[in-house]
Amino acid sequence: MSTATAIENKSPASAGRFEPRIAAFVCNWCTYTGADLAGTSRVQMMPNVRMVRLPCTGRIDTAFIIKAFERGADGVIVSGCHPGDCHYSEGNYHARRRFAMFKELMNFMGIDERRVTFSWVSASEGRKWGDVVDETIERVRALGPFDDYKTLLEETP
Amino acid sequence: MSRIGVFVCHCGENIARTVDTAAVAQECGKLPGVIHSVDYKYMCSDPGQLMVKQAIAEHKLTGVVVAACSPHMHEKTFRRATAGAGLNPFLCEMANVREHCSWIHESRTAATEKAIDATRMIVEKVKRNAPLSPIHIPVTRRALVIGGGIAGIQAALDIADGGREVVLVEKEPSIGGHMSQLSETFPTLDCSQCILTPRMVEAFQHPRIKLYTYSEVESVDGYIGNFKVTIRKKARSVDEANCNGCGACQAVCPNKKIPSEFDAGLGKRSAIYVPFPQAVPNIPVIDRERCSYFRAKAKGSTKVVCGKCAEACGKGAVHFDQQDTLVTEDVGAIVVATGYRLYDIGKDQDSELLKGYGEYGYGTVPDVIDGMQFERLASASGPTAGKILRPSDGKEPTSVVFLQCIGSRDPSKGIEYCSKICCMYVAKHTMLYKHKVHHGQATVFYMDIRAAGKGYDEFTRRAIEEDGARYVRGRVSRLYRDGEVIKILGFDTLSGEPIEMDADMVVLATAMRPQAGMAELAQKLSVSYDKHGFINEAHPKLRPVETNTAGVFVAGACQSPRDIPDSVAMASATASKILGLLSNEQLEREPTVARVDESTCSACFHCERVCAYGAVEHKDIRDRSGNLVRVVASVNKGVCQGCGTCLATCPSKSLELDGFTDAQIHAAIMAF
Amino acid sequence: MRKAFITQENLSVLSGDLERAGRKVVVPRPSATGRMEYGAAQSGSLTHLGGALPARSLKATFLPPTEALLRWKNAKDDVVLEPSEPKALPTVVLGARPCDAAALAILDKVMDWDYHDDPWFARRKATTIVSLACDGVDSSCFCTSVGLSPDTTKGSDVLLTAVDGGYLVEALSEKGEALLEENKTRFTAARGEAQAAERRKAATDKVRKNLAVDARTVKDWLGGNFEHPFFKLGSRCHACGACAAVCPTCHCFDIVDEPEGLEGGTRRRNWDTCQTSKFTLHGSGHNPRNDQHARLRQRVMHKFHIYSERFGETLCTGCGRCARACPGGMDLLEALREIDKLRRSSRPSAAPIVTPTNPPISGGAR
Amino acid sequence: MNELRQLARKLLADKTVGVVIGYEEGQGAVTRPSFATSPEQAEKLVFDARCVQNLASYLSPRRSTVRSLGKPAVVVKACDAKALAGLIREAQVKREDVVVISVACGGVLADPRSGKALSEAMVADRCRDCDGAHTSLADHKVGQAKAPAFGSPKVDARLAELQAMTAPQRFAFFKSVFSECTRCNVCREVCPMCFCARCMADKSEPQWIESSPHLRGNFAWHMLRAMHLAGRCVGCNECERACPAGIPLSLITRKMQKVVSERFGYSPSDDPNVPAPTGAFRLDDAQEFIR
Repeated sequence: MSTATAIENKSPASAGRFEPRIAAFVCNWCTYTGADLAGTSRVQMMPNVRMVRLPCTGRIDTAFIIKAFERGADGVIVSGCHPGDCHYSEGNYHARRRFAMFKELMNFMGIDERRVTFSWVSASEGRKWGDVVDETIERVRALGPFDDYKTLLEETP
Repeated sequence: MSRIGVFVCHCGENIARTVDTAAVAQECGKLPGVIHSVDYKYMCSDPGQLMVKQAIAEHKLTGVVVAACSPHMHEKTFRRATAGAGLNPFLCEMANVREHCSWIHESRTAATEKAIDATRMIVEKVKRNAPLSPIHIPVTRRALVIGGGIAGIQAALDIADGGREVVLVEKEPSIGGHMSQLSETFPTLDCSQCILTPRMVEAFQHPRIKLYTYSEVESVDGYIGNFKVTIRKKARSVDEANCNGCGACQAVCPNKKIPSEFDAGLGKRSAIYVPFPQAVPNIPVIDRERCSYFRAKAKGSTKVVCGKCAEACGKGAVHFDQQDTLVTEDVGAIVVATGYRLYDIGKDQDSELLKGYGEYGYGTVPDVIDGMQFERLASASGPTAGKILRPSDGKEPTSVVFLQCIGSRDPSKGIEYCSKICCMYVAKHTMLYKHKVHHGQATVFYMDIRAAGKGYDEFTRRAIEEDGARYVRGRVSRLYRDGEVIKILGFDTLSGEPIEMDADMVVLATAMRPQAGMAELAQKLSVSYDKHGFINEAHPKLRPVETNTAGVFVAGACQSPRDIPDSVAMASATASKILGLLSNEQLEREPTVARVDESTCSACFHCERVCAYGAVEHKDIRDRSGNLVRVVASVNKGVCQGCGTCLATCPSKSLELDGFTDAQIHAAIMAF
Repeated sequence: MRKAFITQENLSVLSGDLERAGRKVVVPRPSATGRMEYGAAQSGSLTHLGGALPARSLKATFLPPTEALLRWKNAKDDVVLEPSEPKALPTVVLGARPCDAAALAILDKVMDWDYHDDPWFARRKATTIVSLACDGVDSSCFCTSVGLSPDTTKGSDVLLTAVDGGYLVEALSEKGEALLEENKTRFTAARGEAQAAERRKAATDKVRKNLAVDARTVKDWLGGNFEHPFFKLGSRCHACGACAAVCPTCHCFDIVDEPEGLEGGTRRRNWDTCQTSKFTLHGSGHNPRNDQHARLRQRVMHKFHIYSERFGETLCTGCGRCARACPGGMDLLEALREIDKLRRSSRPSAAPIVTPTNPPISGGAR
Repeated sequence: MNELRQLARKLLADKTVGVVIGYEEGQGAVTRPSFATSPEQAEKLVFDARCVQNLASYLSPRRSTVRSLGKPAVVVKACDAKALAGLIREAQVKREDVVVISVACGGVLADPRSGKALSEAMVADRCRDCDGAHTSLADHKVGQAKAPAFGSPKVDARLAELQAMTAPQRFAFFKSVFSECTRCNVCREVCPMCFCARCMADKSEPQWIESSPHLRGNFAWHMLRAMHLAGRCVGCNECERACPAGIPLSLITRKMQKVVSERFGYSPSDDPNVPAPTGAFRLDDAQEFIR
């Protein structure tokens, strides 16, 4: 694919294509900074992500993910420091347990777990952040809009 | 009702090229509660900041949103401007429309849409921001320096000279570190010990430096300004107060054939020993692993096997029954200056990442030595009194081959970084060799010559041009012993020809690695470290001597390979940072800390279990007559670092994190 | 009023007719969780209307667990309100238990008291209730103690009584007459009246054996005994509110505003219960009903005294669901029996103590 | 039975405790919780297969009416003991503040109202994988412990069925059962581990969990309830027993119990000193799902 087509494809204006809305919950020290690095390195990525900055993945409550789905997110990214790198030493280890349980719960409830990307992106992994973003968008695009969740309210008898 | 001002920055063309900043300002102006919304070329400029200040006054703003670059870049700037206009600085937040938007997207429509969304989410968050005041915490105005090498000594002296007490902890029996082992230093070829020893003595005698040698940091509690450090003083078996350093004990020790660590295994020492004659303090230590007395005891023998040293000591200073002791020291700041160790090229590596170089015969071919061993051979105080003699037969080598980048810059062996100092010390070695063995030929196999530094390139040129070192660009594939000589098979990549040559001695410039046990120490200090074990600085450019844990600083080769001037510069920088920190009786801290809603706390203390800092305390709630009604969790604001893990763990959502409250995050998601 | 007969088979057909005519048909049927509950008929055959009471009452059909009252839209400096039209589809309930139908008539009073509850009455008006004389009496039933019976006609438009080969059908209201008239081809001449009377009497006798108390006398006793030690009922109560969730007459609701992002949102009313501590929790942290004793007393008081004082009706149909549902083994029959015993053993007080409730308000603001 | 009554009588007579929380005959053929505060009332106490309730629930600080009766002795089955251990582990009950009477239990009935005798078909599901042993928390043991011998829990078979479905099928399944939920909160109120003075679901500023019983609110509630109970739920199944809508809550609690067991090696324990898996971590916790 030529650069020009790649960029063209990244435009949400591309006719007829489903553009998923992705919410991202990221830690301040690694992933947010890594995303900053992606910016300073001009790593191009698709524009479908809206980010919420938290101090640490330890702060990320699974209620955030549910609320994002309620608000119409088609996918969610949750990202923080690699194990051992947590700015607060242990926050990401606690988060990892929480996310592991939540991931299994989602799957059990029939929420396609491919709608949520959990990743470790360090402050130096600007390129990886771009990859995580683009992969998530493509994956969720393939899954289609999360109508199951969006229509829950209307479907209440 | 909120009165929010939105300020959209063009960042010259940086944002405006891709984002329709006027549209962002216009759209955000339509949001409920936004009463002022403008865009401007450079918000961070003086006129830009003035716009913010004037708008705060004119429109009686209750919140400020700057849609511009990353908050990591300019949050402080705009919070300062906000404060300057009399509004609490924490009522100002930034929406990142540059790094996270204009710089990474091409489509103007999509980037503009994203910028509007991002700003809207921050607007909704700011509506729930609360004014916060900095937290004041008391400061213990003394410092701890871990590591007594040149970096640690320099840091300790600078801090002590600046008027603050220092606790200096060194795990070896003497301070001095690797520098004390070096013969001469590049690029001036001045004598290492001559410049170091006075500093060692100065540190020892300094009224404000408390020295713990043969000691290690056991544990660290607390936080910036208020660390409580437990130090393990290992049993020296010699009473430091009584010993006068006469050396009689060493003279009588029957066990004198122990390879000396100081001489990199080339010299010998006794079981009770002072590592080197200029050691500070000049007090011996018994190597209990090697001492006959202790070895017999360890085997369960009840017979007193030796004890000659104790008999010889006129002061009765040898105490076989000495035990490790733990002492605690209160300090306000900590310097990590633990230095480095050399990569061991053998196949048995301590890390799975490392592979080793079996092909270079280190340890099997006796005349293959490493750089530190060469230093000892060249040193006047070394085992050969400064003569270059090869270990196998004590003959003077007429041909010495130096191999650079052993380990370094070789991802397949697990070390991808450059060890930085080897190019320079190899050049130095060739010169020292030539100066001592005039008819000798030094040959260097190198990958690249990295001689950046004042006088460094000139120095390597001198080695080649004046002292006749032969530099071959290429690697050696194999070397082996062939009778009296070492056969070397290599390749000259410049001429494109294979090389086969004989050498009397081979010196390997092995990589610099962090000291063993760095991960454990880093965990005790809650500082982050890279996969090799080097301590991470807080910012590679702007905060090079700070770590991610407030109050813990880093100097020297434990942060990355460093030469002496770098290490000393870092050490002085940490000292300057610490003297600044300790100049106040109280510290101001960002108020991004957790707090407990005592009315709903159910005292399950999940928060306490997840807190990495021990910031959660139990608080008694009493009625007016003083009767205990219930117990709740309470956060020590001085200890809390603001990660918020407790919030996500609290079952009843009875914790909040100022700056990132649930209401703020919820509002941002509702604006998604 | 008209009487008729319908076969089991024709009742099934009638259900289909009604659906085709655009009516929603509510019947007792297995729910998604496998319990007998009132709910929309699965199109096709009605098998068995009778048997034990559905696990929860009929009230959800008229007072849904959640209901939108209005929607709002946020404008720049304003909020625009859009009232929500109540969902009131033309509905026929087939096989309501008479006690559940009676509950609706009892609730009509409060729903038309100080405020005319439009959604409630819209659905009441749109619904025809065909009850089935109860043949599922069990040991928790006590409708006869609150002035009802297994064949009570209160609140019903048509009463069915199972007899050999089908059901005796009695129209009880104009809506009932209309239903029979509109679907007259499905009905034949009334028969089995003697058998119906016999079965209904047998059911009534069975209920009487469970509890023989007069709710009116209970009311009198409660009026003077607000502080009576009898009300230390709360130990085994979990304050869970299962009783209220299954109760046909508990009608308390909570009103919440649920935003949809920044655009606006919906004001909803949701079921609530006085059995939880939060029900009466003040913003100050003070809670006037601070323990479970007080909350259970409130439940008994409201049902048997406060509501009767105000509306002349007991707020209980004796369906016994609370006793069946309570995970802690609480039993209203036992409480009523105990109150009756206390009443008999004490002399009537000279001047009734006024309970700390508001005086009845007649009419009220609409 | 006599042994239990005798013990209760003694504990009440010598004022060791203010109340013995046990079981008594209820209305009809069922038993129910009993709060004996005098030696005479100890005569009411019974224990048999109808005694399904988890009495540890009454030790939760939310049960203020029970707390006002004085120091409790509580009759616990092996399953209930895990809930008591949970309350001690999470600092809601001090071990020394309660006298534990462990009763030998050979399994209880799934539905005591049925009036049926205990059998493979009638036994409560949680009893199927219970070892029936007296808890190590016991201050007093009544009866000879015996392991109930029944088949494996039926909920596991249901879980396997669900797991075999596609994600959309599972979503549809949970939608159908959650559509019955009226958010009466009975599941929460009867739960021995839901001891919070103010549930997160009742926090309105901000409101993470919509309180309305529409499907969206119900999904949020049931998922976050599962998260909050993961690693803490003891599997007593009081929630499912009490649910007025008959929602199969044990599917969710059991699933999470399995997740926690498989991932973190933790099963509900009657030892308060065994740390809960949440609030802890291992450096090598599996992270195959993290990119």
